[in-house]
Amino acid sequence: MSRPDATGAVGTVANDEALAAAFAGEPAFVPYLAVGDPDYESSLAYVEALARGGADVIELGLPFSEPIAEGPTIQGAIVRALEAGMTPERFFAFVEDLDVDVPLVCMTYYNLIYQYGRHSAPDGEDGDTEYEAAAGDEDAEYEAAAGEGGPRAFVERAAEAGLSGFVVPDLPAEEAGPLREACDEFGLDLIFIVAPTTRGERLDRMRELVSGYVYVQARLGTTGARTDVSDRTEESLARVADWEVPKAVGFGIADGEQAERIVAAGADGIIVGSALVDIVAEGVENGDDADVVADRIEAKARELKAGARRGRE
Amino acid sequence: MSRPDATGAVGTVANDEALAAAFAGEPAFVPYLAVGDPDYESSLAYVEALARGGADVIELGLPFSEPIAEGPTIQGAIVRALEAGMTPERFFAFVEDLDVDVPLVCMTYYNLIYQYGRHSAPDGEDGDTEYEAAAGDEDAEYEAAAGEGGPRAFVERAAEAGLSGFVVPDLPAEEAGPLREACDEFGLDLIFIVAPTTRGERLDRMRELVSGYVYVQARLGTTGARTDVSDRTEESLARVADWEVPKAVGFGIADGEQAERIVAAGADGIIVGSALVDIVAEGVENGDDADVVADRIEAKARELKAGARRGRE
Amino acid sequence: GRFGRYGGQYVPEALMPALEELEDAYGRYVLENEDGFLEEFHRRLDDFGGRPTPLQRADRLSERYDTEVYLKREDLLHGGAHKLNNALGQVLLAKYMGKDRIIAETGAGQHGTATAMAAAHLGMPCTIYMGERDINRQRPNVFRMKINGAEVQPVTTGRGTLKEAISETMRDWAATVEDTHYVIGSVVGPHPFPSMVREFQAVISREARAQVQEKTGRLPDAVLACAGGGSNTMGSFEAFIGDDDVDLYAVEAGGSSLSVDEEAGVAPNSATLSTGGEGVLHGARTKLLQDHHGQIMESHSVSAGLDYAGVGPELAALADEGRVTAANVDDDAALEAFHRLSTDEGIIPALETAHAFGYLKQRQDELGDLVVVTVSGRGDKDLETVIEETEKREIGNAPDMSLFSGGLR
Amino acid sequence: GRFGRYGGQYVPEALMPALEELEDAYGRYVLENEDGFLEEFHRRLDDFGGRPTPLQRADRLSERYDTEVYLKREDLLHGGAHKLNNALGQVLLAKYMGKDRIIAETGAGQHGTATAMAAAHLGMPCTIYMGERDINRQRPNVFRMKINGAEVQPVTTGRGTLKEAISETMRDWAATVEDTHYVIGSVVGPHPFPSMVREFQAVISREARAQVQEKTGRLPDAVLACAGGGSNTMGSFEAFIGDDDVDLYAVEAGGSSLSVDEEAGVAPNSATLSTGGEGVLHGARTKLLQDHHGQIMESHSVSAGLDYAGVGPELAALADEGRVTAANVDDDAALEAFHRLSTDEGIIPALETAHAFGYLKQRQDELGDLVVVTVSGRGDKDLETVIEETEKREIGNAPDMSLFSGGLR
Repeated sequence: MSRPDATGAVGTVANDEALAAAFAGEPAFVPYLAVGDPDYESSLAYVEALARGGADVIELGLPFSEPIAEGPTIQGAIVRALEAGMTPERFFAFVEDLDVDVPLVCMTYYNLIYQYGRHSAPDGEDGDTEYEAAAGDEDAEYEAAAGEGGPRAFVERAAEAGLSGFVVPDLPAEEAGPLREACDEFGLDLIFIVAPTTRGERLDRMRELVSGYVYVQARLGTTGARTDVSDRTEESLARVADWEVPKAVGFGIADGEQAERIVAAGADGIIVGSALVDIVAEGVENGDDADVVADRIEAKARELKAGARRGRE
Repeated sequence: MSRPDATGAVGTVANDEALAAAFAGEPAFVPYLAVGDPDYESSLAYVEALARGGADVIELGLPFSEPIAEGPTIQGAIVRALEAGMTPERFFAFVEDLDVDVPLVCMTYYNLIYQYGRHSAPDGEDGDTEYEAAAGDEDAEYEAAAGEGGPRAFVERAAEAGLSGFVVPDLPAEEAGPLREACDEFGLDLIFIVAPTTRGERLDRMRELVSGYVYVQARLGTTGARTDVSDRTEESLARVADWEVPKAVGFGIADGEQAERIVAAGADGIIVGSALVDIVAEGVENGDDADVVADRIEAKARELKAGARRGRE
Repeated sequence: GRFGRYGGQYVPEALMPALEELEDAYGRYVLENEDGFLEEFHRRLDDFGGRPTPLQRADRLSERYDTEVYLKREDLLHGGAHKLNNALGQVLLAKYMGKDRIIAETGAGQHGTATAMAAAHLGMPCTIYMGERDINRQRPNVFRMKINGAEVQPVTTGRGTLKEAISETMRDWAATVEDTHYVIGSVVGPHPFPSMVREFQAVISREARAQVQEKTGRLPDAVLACAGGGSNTMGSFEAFIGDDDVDLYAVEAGGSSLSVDEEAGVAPNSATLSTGGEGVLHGARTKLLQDHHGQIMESHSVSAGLDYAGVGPELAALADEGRVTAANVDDDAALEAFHRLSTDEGIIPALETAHAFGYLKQRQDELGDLVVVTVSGRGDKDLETVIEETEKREIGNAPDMSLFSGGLR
Repeated sequence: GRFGRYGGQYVPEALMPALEELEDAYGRYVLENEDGFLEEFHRRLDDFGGRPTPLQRADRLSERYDTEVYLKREDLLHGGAHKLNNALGQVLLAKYMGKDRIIAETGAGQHGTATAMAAAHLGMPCTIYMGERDINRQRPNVFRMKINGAEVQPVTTGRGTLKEAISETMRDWAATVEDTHYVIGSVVGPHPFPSMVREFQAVISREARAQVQEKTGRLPDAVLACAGGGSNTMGSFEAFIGDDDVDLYAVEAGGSSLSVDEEAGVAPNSATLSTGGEGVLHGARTKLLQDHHGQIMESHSVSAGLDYAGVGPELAALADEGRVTAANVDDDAALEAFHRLSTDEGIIPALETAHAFGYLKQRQDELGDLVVVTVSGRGDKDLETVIEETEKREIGNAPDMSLFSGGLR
């Protein structure tokens, strides 16, 4: 569900109703993979496998060199993706190359959003010039040269690539103004994470800014598959119960059974990252074919989606 | 020349006129060797070679573990002698075993003199008990047991062994009272070293205490053979010119030519240590027979004695 | 929490309540001295830490440079560097807040050792995160932390240096934030850390300002301090900020070159103020060493303690305003200055500190008649590096190292 | 120059004039403050050295031992030990005397580093003699000396330790005595060294006596200090000697055993006051570890700085009189105390210092209600030894050393 004042103007292909729609029917399965892990082509196959496996929304990680909110699993994926040459511009190309029919969300850290389009000397080789050319905005270019960063250029490019929204783990509500504004301008959603420690005024502030869905953090800590589901999940869900956006629970969901319990606890969807990245990592370690790994990812997705469905029964 | 009040009583074999007599004729050659370097038997042969080579007085080094006044050459000799098991009691036995007809002087550090006979538990093996038995003095024994050290026991034993005097490099005039007293009691001489830095009152104090001969230190520093003769030798000799004891110059004399110059400068005798110890060290290094080394020592002694003689011509 | 365009709180939501709680505690205990916090802090800084540290006239440097040179001797603080001012302040604050565990990151190990010491002194369990590579470069400091009872957690991600250790500590904090306080080691990170750390370190310049007036009857023409994250810098400048005639120089590590290798993701320097661009790192908007995408570069300096790709937001703002002059000195000049201070003054400085003295030498004619330089720490920790790095170069004033061809062992 | 039956000047005649000259200079400059020597000395001790050092209440030890424990923090002095008090005093005195070169011996390297620092600070060329074996055991200290511009002369004779280095320095002095001053590192050697070094170190107890009264309103029941040569001990006791109700404990190194092996010439301890006999060594009559012939024994302690076969003559006399109680603590107890102070108080002490704390633990019930212990130095220099020695033993309170199985590198 988008905020009332979102416009979606400015010639974007993004659909600001897409995320809300994805949660409209059965409980949503929202998987995450780091884009470019372990390489561009394999990564395309894995994301498409997620879609085939029943993903309702896919969170695509644009790797940042200092992923302070990630646990070791996703951090490993980010390192692999960076080493394979992933850049913001390649990320957008990846989004455009993807052949999937579900809404896509970009998960990344704020510095990459902030820097995008700021520097006037991109390296042609990796296609960074594309954006400069595409933007064709003399003023924006001047601003960039003058060192004025900001999220607008990134959001514009994301909208153009067909992304539906953002999750930015190091951007709390207090710092989110400029990005929220740019998202509104280009019709994208901005998802916030509600932590087990989030209470009182902080909840109100986020509720005012959030759109698309709210990411309910199931437990403290960083991302990573766990075998237990924290008691705090229910508490957290209770705190956002009357929010108008769908509630997706993430952090630590590793199998269908957990997915089932989380949905049974009242979640509108489940977010799963590390359990899927584990499959990619295992494939890298064993030197498995991308096809084989993609099949495993699809199977895992089916398991999780089925679990989520059972939770609603 | 002994001090007027020396008595030479108490049944000693020491001759308190021996040292003065040794300087009475031609310029005296006073060699030094560390006793027990590199072993008891060789050391006996080397000292006897010195006598054959023309020594007028022989300084016998009783090795002490911290020879602060020695340079590396004599220090090496001391280490070898200690490793070969030299002790004060063996030193006295050595003196008694020697078949030479020149006066002998004991050169050692004060702690060995001070400790001698103090402990009531000597180890029989090396003959320490001899002294206790020989002394037979109930009072002295009690004093030793009570931990009262002092030079008396050592001097008594030295006199008994036939030594004529002492050079104690770490015992300046200020601390020499007890040793001087014991020497007087047993008729031994106490030789003092006059350094290039010794002046004024210090000279007077030493002049009052010295007997036998005065050891004129040719230059600053520690013992050791050098190729130059310091200008300061003449200055030093001038400072003690009117002393009634003979003047023997030491530190750095390595060959006959130097010996000649020193005597020509006014010395009554020359003291040579490191140049002789070098021959011992070389023999150890090359594994030469003690006989061969003894011959070399005798030859070196002849050279030095001849040099000294030329200096007087 | 804002210093001009810099500062802020760019952290995961889970940490925001802790930052709010910390901001509240900082306001009450540190700014308003609730429960006598400041008395206890300063009593412990004096008795345990050894404050006040002296301001010493450097006789031979003064003569050499024809300028009155005074040294603020933070190298004499317990632990051997200014780091304890902050570590003790934060651990004590954590105690007042009722926290029962301390975590910290460390690069060269100086902040880690200071935190471990402060935690032992105050009886707080303590875990220090340190990159595996740094652990191997700084084993004596690792051992000091362990000897003080701290747990040392090796960080194996990335290159295994400070940057990764910070990220890892943030991860721990995200999981344990309710009963754990994260002692950030410099004037970096999310608000209120930059202000709070500066406040704890301000004791340096508050003492120095009084001492220099007592000894010379006047304020200095210039204050020089080396700058990595900037805690020594801000601590050395704070009391002089309002004295418009006192020039403030933040001397960063020029490393081997001020250029960058974007392809390799490496900036062979840590001259963030001089060459960095605006961005967001480790919780704050500030100046950074980053590539044009916004990925953080690996920085470099011969001095591990300056080797950081960011800088305190307040210092970045002061440099932008022109109140602080950003300067830098390369590895060679820092080593030369290290040897100069050691042989001329009998003070072996940290390699970090040496950068400030390298600048003093380069600009001796322009800094005025009276200069205060902060000796941020002692150089014992750097001996191994100095031997290696001196051997590689032609440092005219270095002693003969031949005794050490095999290193320190 | 006499302390009861101890003291004196048992040195080669060539050195006697220098000792007379030194005695004269000591009397004029130090005792009578000619030319304002004392003002300059104390100004430099304060500004360069970091005096006064704090007297700190040890909160957790006080609780553990149910006794008020105060620490005199000499570990915070520049260089990391009390040694600078003496080194700075003597190098300054040498300057007043017009000498133009400094020599010194060093065992563990603490006195050597202090002397090198003082010489650099005052612009005096400096040569340090150090046994080759000690050089290999204490490479960081060797490097610090060289970094400060000192020449380090390896001594290869004998076992290559302190004893041989002292002899070698005396040899140098015998050759250069006219323009060179020999900075003896403890209250040992010929008169006036024992008195002069004690006087320079007395600043420790003069400060401590005033500080303890200011903090507690009374004098302590006991003062504890570790004793090797005895400069820390005499410095820690001097101002309390006249306070009959203050018990003074000199804690020596018990090593691995108080027994001796005459055959091997080894005493596996350095408990000279407790077990030694009267004799003459290095210029003074004092207590010594010697065999029955009077040959000096090789002493031993886990702490290199206590590892000496002699002791200051004045301390020997005070022990004989009963004014000072001679005590000793073995290697195991010293290591245990090292770890205790590190984990409980955040202070890593020198292994020398740890002996005093070992005794505090053993006699906690007998020492009274208020105890001052001198922290004579910091333990950074001892890390390598502590790792090795801790691994060999069962030390209950030691941290896990597994990270360090390869030593510090």
